[in-house]
Amino acid sequence: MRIAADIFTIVAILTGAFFFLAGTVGLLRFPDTLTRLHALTKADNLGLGLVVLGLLPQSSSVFGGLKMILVWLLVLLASATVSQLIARAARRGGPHP
Amino acid sequence: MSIALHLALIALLLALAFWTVVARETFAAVAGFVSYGLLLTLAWVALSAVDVALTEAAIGAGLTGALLIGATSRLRKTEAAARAERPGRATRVLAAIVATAVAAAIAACVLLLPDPGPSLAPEVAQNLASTGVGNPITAVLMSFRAMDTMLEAIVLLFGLIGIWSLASDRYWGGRPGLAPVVEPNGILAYLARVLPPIGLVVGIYILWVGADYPGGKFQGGTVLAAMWLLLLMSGLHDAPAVSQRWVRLALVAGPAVFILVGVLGVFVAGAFLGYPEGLAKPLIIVIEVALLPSLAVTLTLLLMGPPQRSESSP
Amino acid sequence: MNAPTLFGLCAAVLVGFGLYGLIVHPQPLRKVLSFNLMGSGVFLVCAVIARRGAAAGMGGDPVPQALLITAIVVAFAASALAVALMLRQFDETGSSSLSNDPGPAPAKPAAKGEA
Amino acid sequence: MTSFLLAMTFFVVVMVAVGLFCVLRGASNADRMMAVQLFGTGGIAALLLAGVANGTEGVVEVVLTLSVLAAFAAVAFVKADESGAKDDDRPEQGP
Repeated sequence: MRIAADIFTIVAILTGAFFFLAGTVGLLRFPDTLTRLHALTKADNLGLGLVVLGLLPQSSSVFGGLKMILVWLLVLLASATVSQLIARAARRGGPHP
Repeated sequence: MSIALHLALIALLLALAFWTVVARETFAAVAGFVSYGLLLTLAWVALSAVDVALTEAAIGAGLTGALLIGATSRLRKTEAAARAERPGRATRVLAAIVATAVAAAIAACVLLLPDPGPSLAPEVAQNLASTGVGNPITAVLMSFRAMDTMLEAIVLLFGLIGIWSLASDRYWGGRPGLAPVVEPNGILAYLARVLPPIGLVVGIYILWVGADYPGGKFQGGTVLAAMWLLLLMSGLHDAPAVSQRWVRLALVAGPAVFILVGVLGVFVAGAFLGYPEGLAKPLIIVIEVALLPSLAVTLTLLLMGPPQRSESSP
Repeated sequence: MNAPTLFGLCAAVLVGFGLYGLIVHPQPLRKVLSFNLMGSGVFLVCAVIARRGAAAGMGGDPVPQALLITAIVVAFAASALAVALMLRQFDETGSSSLSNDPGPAPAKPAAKGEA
Repeated sequence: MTSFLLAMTFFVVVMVAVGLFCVLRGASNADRMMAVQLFGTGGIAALLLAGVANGTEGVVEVVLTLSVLAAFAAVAFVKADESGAKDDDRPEQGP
């Protein structure tokens, strides 16, 4: 049982790390602000979700696990809002020259 | 492995600090500095200072960033003129020499620190039981060094008085910040409706958990302040006029309760801020609960700046 | 070389960066940023000292750590006051210059007018 | 397990660092604001990984605070940006 949980953790976190890698590659390769914003707010959130999922079996208490899930939900909410807000600011032609 | 992680953190800290100093545009420097604040949170955790990390997460990631970003945007027009004032090469070289000398002196001090380092941890551990709280940092803040914490709360209040005193005469007693503009269906208004209830719970939870685990009133108060600021920025709620009685009362209530408990200690326990045997924990909780709203209001108004509109302005 | 020492050396460099920025930048906002950098370097030294005092099952000496919490909050209040002062000066004069030199200063209100 | 989690922390920190300098050097202020957001997500992941790896109590509270405040700086940026745009429209603003 322990081993199964550990394997689950390793697989989930490795997948999460892959999405962080993908997000960073996107930031490096995409040509403009809006596409970079897309890479950042999509890939990294999925990465974080998978990391949280992977850490759940390692959590010492149920309450600790619930807090981690809440963290992920809050980050999702923040990212979704922020990506819209920043995108609008970027479309206005960039805040300041 | 752990050392590689620490080295990566240090390299990133130094790189971001360097960026903050040398960036050409002020906004670039501010963005670097806010990221630097978030990174410091990781550094505090690496140094086993989780309570400090929590404070940094609240203040550094939340309030300082908002303060500096707002100021940069207001002062943007002065940037070109300020660049012309940049000092000449001689001054810069001299500054670099002075800075290197100071850094070298501090580095020498760090290398010459006594080994093993002096520590008050055993004393704290020994007397922890008398305070009734489980988190040694809360015990230090609220019992062993309670005087510092009380003065800190008062310093925050003085800072706010300093800021308010910058108001122009005609707006004295008025509302700080710009008049609210609401976009009722905008994404910002949505966030400001969804997040504050959750933030309220988290803020109070962090105060509560501070008795035994990392947490406390400053961190909780900052989260509450950030939620109120979110409401103010979204325009759903207008900033109160600084002359309103409830604002004044909210600001003073926490420090006043703290002082009152302190004076009570003179009579009951024989020392200012002395807690009578067995009553330490209830009194600490009373002070913390009283300080939480005061700190939240103080921090919010510190960020809002001096009154800029008359009280009746919409 | 152990981790606390490395962080201590990092802190020394951070203070150096901050001091350099404080002297070199003419804009008050940049000075506030630099001063905060310096401050964080000092905080880091304090945290290193706390870490070296780890004992009695605690990860660090709780007394300096508690002082650090106080310090971070007070540093924020000081920055807020500094920012309020500089915004007030800007409202009043249209400039954020700290220079007494009458050379470039009078040009700025005019620059604001035409903006 | 501990060394695996620490290795992953290291990896995430490096990814964040690379992304960070890419956006900080970016063309517009919106790009730079992304740096802060990047740190929000990546920093939270790194903290969670390191916290579980070392068994540090209380890291979840730190992360919870960070996640509640994750949007805060960006909101301040957008509001400042909007009011800045208004300032441009009417330069003779009152104090």
